[in-house]
Amino acid sequence: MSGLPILDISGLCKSYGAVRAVDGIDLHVNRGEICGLIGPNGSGKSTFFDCVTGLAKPSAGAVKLDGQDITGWSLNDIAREGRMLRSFQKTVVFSALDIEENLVIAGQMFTFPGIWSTFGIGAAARNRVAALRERARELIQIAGLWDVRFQPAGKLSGGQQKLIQFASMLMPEPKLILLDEPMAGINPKLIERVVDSIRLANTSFGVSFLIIEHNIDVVTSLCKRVVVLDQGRKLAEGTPDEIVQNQAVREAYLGG
Amino acid sequence: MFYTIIEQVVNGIVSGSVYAIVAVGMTMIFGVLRAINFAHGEYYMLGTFGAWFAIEYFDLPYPVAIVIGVVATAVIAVVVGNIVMQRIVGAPAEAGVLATLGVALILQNTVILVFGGSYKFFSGGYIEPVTLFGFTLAEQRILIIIVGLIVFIGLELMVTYSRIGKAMRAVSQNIECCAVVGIDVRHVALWTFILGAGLAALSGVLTAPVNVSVYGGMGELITFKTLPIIIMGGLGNVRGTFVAAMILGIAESLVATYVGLQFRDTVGFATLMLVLMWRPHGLFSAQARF
Amino acid sequence: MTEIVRDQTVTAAEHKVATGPDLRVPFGLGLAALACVAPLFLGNYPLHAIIIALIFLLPAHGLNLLLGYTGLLSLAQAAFFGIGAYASALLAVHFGTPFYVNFLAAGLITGAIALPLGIPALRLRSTSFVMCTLGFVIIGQAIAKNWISLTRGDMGLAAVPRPYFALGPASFTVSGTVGFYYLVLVIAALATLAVYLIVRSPAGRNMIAIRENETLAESVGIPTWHYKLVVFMISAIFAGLGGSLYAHYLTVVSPLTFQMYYSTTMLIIVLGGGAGTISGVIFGSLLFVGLTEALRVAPELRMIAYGFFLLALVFYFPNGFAPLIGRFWSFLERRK
Amino acid sequence: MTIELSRRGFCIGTALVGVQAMSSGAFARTEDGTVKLGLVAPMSGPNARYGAFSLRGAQMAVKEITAAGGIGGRKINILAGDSQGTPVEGVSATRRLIDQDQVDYIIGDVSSSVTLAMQPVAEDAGVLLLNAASSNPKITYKAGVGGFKWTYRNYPTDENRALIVLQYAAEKKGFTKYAVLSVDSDYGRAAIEFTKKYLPRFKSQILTEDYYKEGEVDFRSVLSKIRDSGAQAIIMYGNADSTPIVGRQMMEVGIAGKIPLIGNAEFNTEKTIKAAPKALEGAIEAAAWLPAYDSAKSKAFVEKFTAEFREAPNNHAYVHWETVHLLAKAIEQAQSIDREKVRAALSSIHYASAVGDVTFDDHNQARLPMILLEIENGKPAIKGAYSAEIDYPK
Repeated sequence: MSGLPILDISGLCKSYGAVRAVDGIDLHVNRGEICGLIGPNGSGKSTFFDCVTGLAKPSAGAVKLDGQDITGWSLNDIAREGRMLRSFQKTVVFSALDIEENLVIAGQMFTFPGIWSTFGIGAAARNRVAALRERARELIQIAGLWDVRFQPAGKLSGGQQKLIQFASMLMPEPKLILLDEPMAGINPKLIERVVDSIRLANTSFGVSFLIIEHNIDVVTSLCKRVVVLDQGRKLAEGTPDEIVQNQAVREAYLGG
Repeated sequence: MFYTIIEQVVNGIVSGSVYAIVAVGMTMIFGVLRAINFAHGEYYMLGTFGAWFAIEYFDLPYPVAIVIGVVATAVIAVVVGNIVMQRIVGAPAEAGVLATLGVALILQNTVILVFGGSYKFFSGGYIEPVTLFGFTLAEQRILIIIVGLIVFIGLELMVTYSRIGKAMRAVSQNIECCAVVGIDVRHVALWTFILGAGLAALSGVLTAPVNVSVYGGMGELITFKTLPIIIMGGLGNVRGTFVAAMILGIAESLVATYVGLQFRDTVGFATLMLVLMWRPHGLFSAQARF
Repeated sequence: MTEIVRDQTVTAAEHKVATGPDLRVPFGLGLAALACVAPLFLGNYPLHAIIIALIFLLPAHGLNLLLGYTGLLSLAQAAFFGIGAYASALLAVHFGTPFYVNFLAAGLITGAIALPLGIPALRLRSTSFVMCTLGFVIIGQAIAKNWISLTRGDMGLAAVPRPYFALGPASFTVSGTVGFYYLVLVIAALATLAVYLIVRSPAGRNMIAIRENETLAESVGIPTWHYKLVVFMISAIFAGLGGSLYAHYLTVVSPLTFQMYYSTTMLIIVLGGGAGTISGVIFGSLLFVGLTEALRVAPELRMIAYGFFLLALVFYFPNGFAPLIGRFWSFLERRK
Repeated sequence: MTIELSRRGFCIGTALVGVQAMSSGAFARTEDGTVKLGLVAPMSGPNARYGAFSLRGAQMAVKEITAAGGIGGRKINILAGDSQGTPVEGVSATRRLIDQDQVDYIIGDVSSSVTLAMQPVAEDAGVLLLNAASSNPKITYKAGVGGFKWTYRNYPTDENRALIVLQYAAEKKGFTKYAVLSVDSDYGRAAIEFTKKYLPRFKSQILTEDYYKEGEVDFRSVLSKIRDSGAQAIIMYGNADSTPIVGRQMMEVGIAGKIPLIGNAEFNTEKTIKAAPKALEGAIEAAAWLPAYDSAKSKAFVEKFTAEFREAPNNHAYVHWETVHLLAKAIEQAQSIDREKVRAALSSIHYASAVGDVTFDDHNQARLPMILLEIENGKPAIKGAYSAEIDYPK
């Protein structure tokens, strides 16, 4: 757990016209860490995520992933080249496709060297896909979705879709995963399973996490360090206990 | 030289007014139904044919023919609206394209079947030229500009103050919310469609005296003229559409004068593509609907 | 943009293969055999209709890759069809090159033109993109009309020679309906095979991902924009190849080749057969040509009936007629 | 369940129609002596405005022939095929007429590019293709000794027309400066091409050159430009439906009566003149035919057509009517419906049309008199009929 932080963000800004949704945030995620990101609604968490992952272009600031400056890269470049993956608040899967296909798609761009090679039909391409399928099946089993693996993903429950999405992100052996409210709208029984999966990925695969989450119990149990945002700025940073005690944080949540 | 340019600008405004009345209906339909209406020019044609029929078969005076043309089209629009347009609310774009193409084929060729495919002469209206500020125009064109202004002001008032107008604005901004707050989206869609078709018909009847020839396939050209305007104007944006129509009218007029008439019909799409390269969401943001 | 559930995706098909005895292979082979002997029992007119259907199949395959698999609605097929037709006709008329040269050149030229057009166009969203692609057709026609030194303008290029092949000293000209039928049949079969391979490749899976959810596809590392550009180019190449066949079959190329008519025809074939399926598009092109020709029985009602057919298609068969074939299979299997 | 049933029914219905339409070809030829004549023309869509008159003209001719007891006792049967003005549709229609309906003779199309695409089809099948309304010179450059021996054209090409008009305008009116306003089609473009060829001969020049799209309705800009250009006349080769629009807008921009129209776009019909009398006064036109033409046969045709269809005939109606009669005459002279014999008869025919004698040259191009007229006091005044041999490119 030494050396450079895996993700190092400095002075990130994003403004829409006169509105500054993200206003100069510094944040880092250490290697192997699960970092929590909380804040009241409208505090700029999602915009911050979008800017970090390349879905939106930041107005100012820099994002460094594993020492490399990735500011202004597109979403797909960050995912593919940087192996930093993200989830979305509204659960999203490729709904017409079954679970296995979902996972194979999620892994493809990490095994094929370029887009031309994906048009390949030879043995090399087939072997790559077969390997992906193998890994997909493993992950499906770990996620406990084996029985429903041939069903279109869109027909499954919200919790199951969250699991598919999570399994998809594990396909390419990522360095860092950014989760946007992974527990929102899922059955309390499943929460335990998702928490376990995150922990497992962290310990067994060595994946670092940055998690936006409203469920404070989940945050306390998973994260060693929590960052609080309010009105586009960093309000506080510390261990979960420190954050819960912090006066400014309490005001922001209650007053906001 | 200077006089020529001014005169061409006036010519552009005259044709821009015609485009504006047609396009404004189409853009409202898009705002509410989210469908590109490839049959829009057909309502222009139906309006013209209605008026022609009234004049030719019943010898009615032109003002009465205007009413008949618009009302007849509105009646057809009620039928089409109920059977087709209401059902494409929320359908994917390609379904809308196919359905409206189907409607265009049916309307166009039914008119050809009933009245014969040959072109007819439209013999109503006020075609005497008058001179105004040194420019000579047919009286009818002055009427078109005035009606264009009235339509524009009327629509602005309608969407700001009337119940149905507000509902149209609401639907065009957020269709899901409307269902929640109790706006009957299908009802609004139908009325918007009838209004749009009626405006196209009005434009057709008003231009018939200066365009003289009336035939079943005349709507297609109008559809193609209107499409780039509504995109440039920001889909669903009435004010933007008016400005875009004027810009296109003037640009066409200048191109016809200084480049060549053969390039005139390309102006719309060429301008559109240049505009889109510069501003991918059109000249006027689609957010500021109505 | 595309919320229609295309239930016959690659995966579904794969699993069907896995689950039971598949009747489609013998049926497909039977159909292929039938296609090979068709000239024995069909007259020139039905053969001509099939030739047209097979020519249209190429641009339709292209559009299917774009719309059915990648989820992009484009009306530009007529523009690329026209470019292919002109490229082929100009080569044949001016240089007398053999057919395969014209044919391949038509594809390459169309692809080369599609690339710079696609770059700005694909930055646009939904309706603006559709209109931009329609603009290509309109502007293509204007160029064909006014670049007279190249295209002879409205006079068009007439007397485009029949396809001839030259290999060393031997040369061979395809003339007559039957000869052309076999030529087009072979090309259409090869094109279908090419589409099949593209769709079954990992790239095909990525295309479906883009269609299903573009942002999600981005987030798993798929360079969606590059894929869309490549698919746009491939679809243009297919259209260009179709245009080449058209030029050599009809022997006349005029600015009328750049018409919305062809774009909408391709759209009807793809949606009528079933977007996102290969067999659907083949079925769609035969159905479309069969229908328009069958409707010639009543010339004056023809286009009206056609309009009603489009409405029926949109409202009663939103997934095209291909699912009916699927239902036919399950019907057969239940009978067994 | 009911929906299911009706869907299936619909499909089966479609399939049946398809099968019925497809499974033809094998029929034995019915040799009952009926003359089977196909007519290809645009009948749906925007181009239907040109096709409608063609079919009416041809149908009226067939009716007359039937009423007169047929062609030497043979009945004549006319079958229509819709081309929509598009080559691919035109070829499909032609194929159908040849293979399915087993016609021996085809008249068509209006649009030149459709006719050009139909030529090889008719040639391969050995079916007589008699064109009555396309003016692209290439059609007969390639016909007769030029190659397609089964293509004939009973319509003047643009070349003669251009020369006659220009000659009259220069010699009788003394014009030397022209503005061009023609339709943007092969017809309009080719006519101007030929006009340019003859310009130096009359020491004339073209000051502005514009082409309008079929269906164009706004000419104000270009007419203002012409007004300011100093042109003495507007050369217009266009479609009939555009003429009244141009006329009205000429009045608007104030050039009506000052700059006359010359060329060909049905300047002479009563309705057109009525639409813009001042603008059409002094218009000069070279026409294959005009409704006001002063011959008994022509007058009878106009009268009969108007009575039948409640609409005055136009040029397309006339040429198709006349061409059906021409074909009937050829069949009568051949005393057979054998295509080869009829073709031979056509090559050597002397047919008295409403405007004069028709014969065919070795390129199967009709030698037709072209009528030159000028609108005087709101009425077309005929200034003569001209005929010229065509210079075929070697």
